[in-house]
Amino acid sequence: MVAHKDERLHPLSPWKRLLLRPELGSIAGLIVVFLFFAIMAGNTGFLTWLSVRNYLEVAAQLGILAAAVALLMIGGEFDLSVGSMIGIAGTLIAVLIHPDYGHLPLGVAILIALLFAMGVGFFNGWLVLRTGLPSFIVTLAMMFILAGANIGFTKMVTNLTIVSGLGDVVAKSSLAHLFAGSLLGLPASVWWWLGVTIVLSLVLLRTPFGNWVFGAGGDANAARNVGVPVFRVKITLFMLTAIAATVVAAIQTLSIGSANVLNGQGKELEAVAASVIGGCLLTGGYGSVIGASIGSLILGMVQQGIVYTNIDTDWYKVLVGGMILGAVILNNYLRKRSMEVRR
Amino acid sequence: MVAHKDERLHPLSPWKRLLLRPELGSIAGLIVVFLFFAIMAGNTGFLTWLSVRNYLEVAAQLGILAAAVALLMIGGEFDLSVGSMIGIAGTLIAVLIHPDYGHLPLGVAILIALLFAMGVGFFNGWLVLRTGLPSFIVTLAMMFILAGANIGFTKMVTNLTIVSGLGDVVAKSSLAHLFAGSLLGLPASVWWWLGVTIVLSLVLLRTPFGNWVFGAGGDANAARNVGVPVFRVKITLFMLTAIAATVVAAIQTLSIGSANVLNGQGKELEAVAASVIGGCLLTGGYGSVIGASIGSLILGMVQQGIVYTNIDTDWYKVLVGGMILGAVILNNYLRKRSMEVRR
Amino acid sequence: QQLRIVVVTHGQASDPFWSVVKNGVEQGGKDVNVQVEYRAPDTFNMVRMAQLIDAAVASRPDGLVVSIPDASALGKSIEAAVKAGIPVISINSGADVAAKLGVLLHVGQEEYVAGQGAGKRMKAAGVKNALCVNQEVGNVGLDQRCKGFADGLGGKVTVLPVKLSDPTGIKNAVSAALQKDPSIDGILTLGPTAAEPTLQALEASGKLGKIQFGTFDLSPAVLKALSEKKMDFAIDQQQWLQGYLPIVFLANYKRYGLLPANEIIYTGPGFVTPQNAAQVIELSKKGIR
Amino acid sequence: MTPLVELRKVSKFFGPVISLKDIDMKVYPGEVHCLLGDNGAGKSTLIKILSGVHKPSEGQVLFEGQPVVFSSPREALNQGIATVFQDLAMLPLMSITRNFFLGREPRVGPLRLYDGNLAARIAREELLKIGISIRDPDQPVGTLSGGERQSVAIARAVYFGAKVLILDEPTSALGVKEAAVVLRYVVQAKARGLGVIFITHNVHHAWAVGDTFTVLNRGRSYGTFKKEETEREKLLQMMSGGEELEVLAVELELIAKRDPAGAAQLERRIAEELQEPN
Amino acid sequence: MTPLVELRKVSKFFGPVISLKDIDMKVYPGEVHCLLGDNGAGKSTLIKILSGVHKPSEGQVLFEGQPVVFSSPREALNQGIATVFQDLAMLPLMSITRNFFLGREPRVGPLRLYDGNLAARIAREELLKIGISIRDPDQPVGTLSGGERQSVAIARAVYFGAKVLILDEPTSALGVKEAAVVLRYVVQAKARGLGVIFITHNVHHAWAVGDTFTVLNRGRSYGTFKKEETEREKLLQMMSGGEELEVLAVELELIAKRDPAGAAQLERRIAEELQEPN
Ligand SMILES: Nc1ncnc2c1ncn2[C@@H]1O[C@H](COP(=O)(O)OP(=O)(O)OP(=O)(O)O)[C@@H](O)[C@H]1O
Ligand SMILES: Nc1ncnc2c1ncn2[C@@H]1O[C@H](COP(=O)(O)OP(=O)(O)OP(=O)(O)O)[C@@H](O)[C@H]1O
Ligand SMILES: [Mg+2]
Ligand SMILES: [Mg+2]
Repeated sequence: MVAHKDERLHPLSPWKRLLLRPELGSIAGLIVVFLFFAIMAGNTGFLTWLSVRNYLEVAAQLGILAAAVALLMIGGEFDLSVGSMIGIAGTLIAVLIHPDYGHLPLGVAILIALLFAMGVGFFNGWLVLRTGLPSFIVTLAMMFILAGANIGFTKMVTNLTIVSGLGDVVAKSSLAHLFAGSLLGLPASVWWWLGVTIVLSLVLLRTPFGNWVFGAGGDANAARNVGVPVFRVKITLFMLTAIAATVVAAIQTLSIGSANVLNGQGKELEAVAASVIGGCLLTGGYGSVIGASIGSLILGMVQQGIVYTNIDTDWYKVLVGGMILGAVILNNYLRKRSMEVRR
Repeated sequence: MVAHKDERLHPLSPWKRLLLRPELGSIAGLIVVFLFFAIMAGNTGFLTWLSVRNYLEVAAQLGILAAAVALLMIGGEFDLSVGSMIGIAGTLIAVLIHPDYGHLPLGVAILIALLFAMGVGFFNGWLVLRTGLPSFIVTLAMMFILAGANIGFTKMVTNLTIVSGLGDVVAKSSLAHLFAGSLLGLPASVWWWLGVTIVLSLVLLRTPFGNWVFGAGGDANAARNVGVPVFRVKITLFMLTAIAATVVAAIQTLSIGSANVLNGQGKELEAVAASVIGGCLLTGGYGSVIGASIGSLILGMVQQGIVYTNIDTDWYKVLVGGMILGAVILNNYLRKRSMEVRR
Repeated sequence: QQLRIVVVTHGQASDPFWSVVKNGVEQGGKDVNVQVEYRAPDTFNMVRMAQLIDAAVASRPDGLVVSIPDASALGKSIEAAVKAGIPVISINSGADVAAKLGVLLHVGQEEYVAGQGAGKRMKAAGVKNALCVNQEVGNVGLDQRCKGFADGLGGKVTVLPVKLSDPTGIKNAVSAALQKDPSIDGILTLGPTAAEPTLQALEASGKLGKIQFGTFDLSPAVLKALSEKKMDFAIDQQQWLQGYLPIVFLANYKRYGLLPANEIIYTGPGFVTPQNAAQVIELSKKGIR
Repeated sequence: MTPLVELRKVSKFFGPVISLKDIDMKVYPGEVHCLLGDNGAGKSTLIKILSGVHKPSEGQVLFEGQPVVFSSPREALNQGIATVFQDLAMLPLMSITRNFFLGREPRVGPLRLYDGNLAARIAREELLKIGISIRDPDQPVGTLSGGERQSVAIARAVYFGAKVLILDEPTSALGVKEAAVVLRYVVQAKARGLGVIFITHNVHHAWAVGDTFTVLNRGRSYGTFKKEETEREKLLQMMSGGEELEVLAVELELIAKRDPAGAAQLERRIAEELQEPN
Repeated sequence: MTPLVELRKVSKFFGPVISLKDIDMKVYPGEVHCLLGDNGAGKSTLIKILSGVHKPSEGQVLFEGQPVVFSSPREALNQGIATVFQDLAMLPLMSITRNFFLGREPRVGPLRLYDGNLAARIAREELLKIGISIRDPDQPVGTLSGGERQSVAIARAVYFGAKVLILDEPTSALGVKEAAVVLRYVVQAKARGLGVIFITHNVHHAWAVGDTFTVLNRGRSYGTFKKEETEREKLLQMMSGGEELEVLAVELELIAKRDPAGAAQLERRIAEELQEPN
């Protein structure tokens, strides 16, 4: 692109230029994790197509969420309520389409859930921006509120904390295939993941809105001073995150055929972890959607890969932690080596 | 202190000056929460001495942790592993003094746990500072590692995920009173809380080290440039946090007489929430230890107070979330009204 | 003056098993006209639970119902309640220590024994290598179910830890475990949260019917699977009674001084099998079984 | 002629702090209005009111004769008021190009996407005009030198300023050459009929381009002076309270340095001079 | 006489960026060494090497004749090298007093606690000396004006600088009066036998206090000149790389504009102003 010479510049190899992309460092982490399991568990089925589909599906649900969460993080905000949002959107859809309770068509149910999620997202954003409170605490409170409302609501309607028996409804609805079906041997969620990642990545890199996201996250004040509508940008991001949570909820509920009030719990931290592994800064203003997707893939692979190894399951979490740490350290090391120029 | 007049200043009432302190805003939140329960549950025992002791004890365990976590947050870092640290330190102490396994004197066991915690804290800090990775992700990984190691270790030693039956050992040890005893009708943990809050608050406000903490958290680069030993400061803070976790673990284990591998889980977020309610900025450089203690008291009161009301547990979390939100919004509103001048 | 009874257990309100207990509590309250309050920590947490019992005692109820998964952790608090003159009934776990702590009587049954029952049943079906899917490692009740299962089976039992909030993760972990070790011929899940995704994993890998599959606790989906013969059994502790009975007992004890003479009232284990599943379904939908 | 922007009795308080009090000011098209004053006099606060960052606590702002209340900088920008803030309003982690166009991105295609190529070309050209040859328009602004950063901010404002151009100490971190270019920009903008508000501490710069001078002191206005009505020395005196004396003092001191005995004595004299009312 | 600090063939690379290349420089006690050069020439990078922020990529730094490698700014400070950085190194949320003493807090009592009262007193005094009367020493630095903030940084460095005082564009945001005070400080420091490194873009300021001038250009040194050996005009020319030519160019450009008469006249005035010696 730039055919411009300057005597104040060392030449930089194309390889190093590649490593400068925030997302590409994390690919190294991915490769290491993959190799680890290929060696440790190659003979117990880790390398089969079944296993690939298996971890792709787990990564996909996290990845859909992480793509939106990454955008929100680049925009300088957090959303801890996103896990509870999955839970409540899931039971909401399940109750609404359930033959014993809602009787509604799936499309309407999903629409209602989406509207609800957008309302919550809007409220989150509005509160954060109006009060100037950190999004961490506002959405932490919202996490409790949604989780509690979910339990209360579900028990009120069903007397139980699990809404099951959706199998027939799902089987009859063609719309359900959009969330729970499969294409070319891969579950719908993987295609959603791919689509969401590509679209949000384009939004981030190729639209003015994306530029505003970077601005709002890097320094909201400075961005506002040069005319970025920070308020609108951040509210949109909060709503987008809630929508992503609803999509994940729809996928989970429809593919499992039941919804549990605890679903989604803890996903908020996983999504943040995936984004950070993929190069997003917690302080905002820097990161990439593709990186977050790769981060999700790493986490999904670690979670599922461990089952194929012979490691004592008691020590399971040690390995998860160790692999996350290893992946980010490697990623970071590679990135630093080649990008001393960038901060 | 400053008897200096300037025509460019409006007069500021002493009351407003008081509200300018980061911690004092949160007192308003505390009062509101207290009044809420006094009205809702005054007749079911919320106002009795027993109840006061009860929520003070809950607040105390959180408060000891939150005081250290607040310091760490002011220093610009996070520690998500602190909850798992409570768990592993607790089972470590329990196993070491257990008549079936360790047979060690309590003092030695606590010493070993402290050394272990300091080692982990040092490692956390060292890794964060050496790699430049965000502490969020490093300590998230450490959270998994510690939780996993705890399960693995405990199952290895005891075949269960719980170490119980410490009653006799505790009763025999006089050192145990330091953690599990009581004084003037209040449990030891409340005195620990008081002590830790006072000492750490003094450290923060009245020592050069405290100044460095503010500096390291506000802008590590600027602080380093004017000669603050940022590396040392932050490592110290990480170790301090781990020590606080161990103290909480000792209190829990010795007063309960048993340790479960899940103990402490989630405390990391609670401690952060308490600090934020008490006025700490998530981005570092601003906050107060006393505020974090008040935040802990608010959370403890909410958690225990609900037991006295006859609100359905299904909706319990909605109330917790709502109270947290209400407390921070009020606090924030009051602070803003009187401190437009700051920031 | 209406009586007020507080129930403190180790099972969070969101847990399918405990939500049925809570339904029993509430029905009991309605039937004998007492005010009931159900309290539980968010996760399996003995420290929190002890604090909740303390708070309950401080609120001076007319009766207290507790579960006792860890006697040494909760003993002090329960003894304090007894000392304060509050009648206490224990439910679910703690049958062995109840009397020692001064508890009036125990309703329910040891998790370990129930697990053992499941193990024996699978052993009879010829299972040699089984999987125990644990959705909350560290929850002692669940640990004991797995342990009892292993002892009852006498064969190889692998514990598969999964995250209870991630059904897809559970499903895929089970299918990975099956893929890794094709010789697995029995699966026990410790609750409907894990049972439903496991069912899907079995369906997807075509091993349905080839593997003995049982679960703890009921849900409509579990019962439906049973009646369609997709599952072999579900262990039913009739936990609704664990909630209902103590309320009735305490109310009568408080009002008239009446109490059953048994020290332990067993509510289970009952086994629901494809044969008797159909009749339970409607009750399960109402949150009674 | 109606002024382009006008302030009427504008005051601004931050909590207890009185930052501005009863300021009147008019800026006409084709005029360079210099805003002068000591540190902390309130110059930046004043221009932040004009650019929509702050709302006045009291008083009124008029734009082209109409009373306006800008609720955001975006509105001011849309009216054609572009500002270079003293703290530059730059995103250090963002590339030069993206910073340049932040908030006003060029769009292309039916999807109205961000036109990165056009943006890079324009940014490079505009910066070249100001005398900065950037190595790589994708370089993060955070790695630029202070002066380079300032140049980017100025180039941006000049490019987007349609009616009013506000420059808050634009030359403070600039080299001699770059500063001259900025002054040239100011004159060009004036020639195009823009109203320019120019804040500086450099009397040479102010005198060189200014038509009108408003001097602030501790939040209040000393008044507005036309260039024709005043003299450079008088202006300097208003700005500094007697710079000449000081330069003299410094000079004397320099001489005294070789004679350490007299240094202290000279010190005292300087102190006196500085306190002397003008 | 051994120089206080000396650079030998020092280079500094940031990844692909060559920021400094083969710089030699000596600063003697009692000397004001002016570092001049365009924006982005590498001046700040050079002084960051001296103050321990960066390590040189190549070459050697000598302090009082001994080769040193400062592994942190703290070490440089402990040797008596105090620096005012261009970005000031201030904590916006921290009070003025605490910022002033950050890293070198006064201690009191057997517990060696932070002596807040002493700190507040000294900070107020030192700032008064520089001509800033602060409203409240507990005010957060973030609410100060740019110039006030710069004054705090300078006062701090002057207070702590024992052997070498490094000032990176200390006067850039200062009012005329305050700038004069800073220049006086420079001279005072020199009189006390300190070595002063002074970076500025203002040729008047440089000429007023400098003894020696080193001119950087695009990361390389043009050489070092003594005041006696050079002239002010020559220095100006070196700093600006032929400013005259540019001013001329500006003039020509403006003649081509709408209002040729007025523009040309203005332009000529600019040229005069910029060249005119004080
Ligand atoms: N947000 C704020 N809160 C409190 N005080 C403020 C705030 N902004 C500015 N001030 C105060 O108002 C006064 C004027 O500040 P301002 O930045 O306008 O000065 P200035 O004239 O631009 O000075 P300089 O030439 O140093 O840039 C200063 O004393 C400053 O401390
Ligand atoms: N950390 C860094 N990474 C990459 N490049 C850098 C870094 N620091 C400085 N540079 C580059 O090195 C060059 C010299 O920068 P420096 O800040 O030393 O210039 P300067 O002479 O101080 O300029 P000014 O007068 O504008 O302050 C600049 O082109 C800058 O972009
Ligand atoms: Mg200003
Ligand atoms: Mg510089």
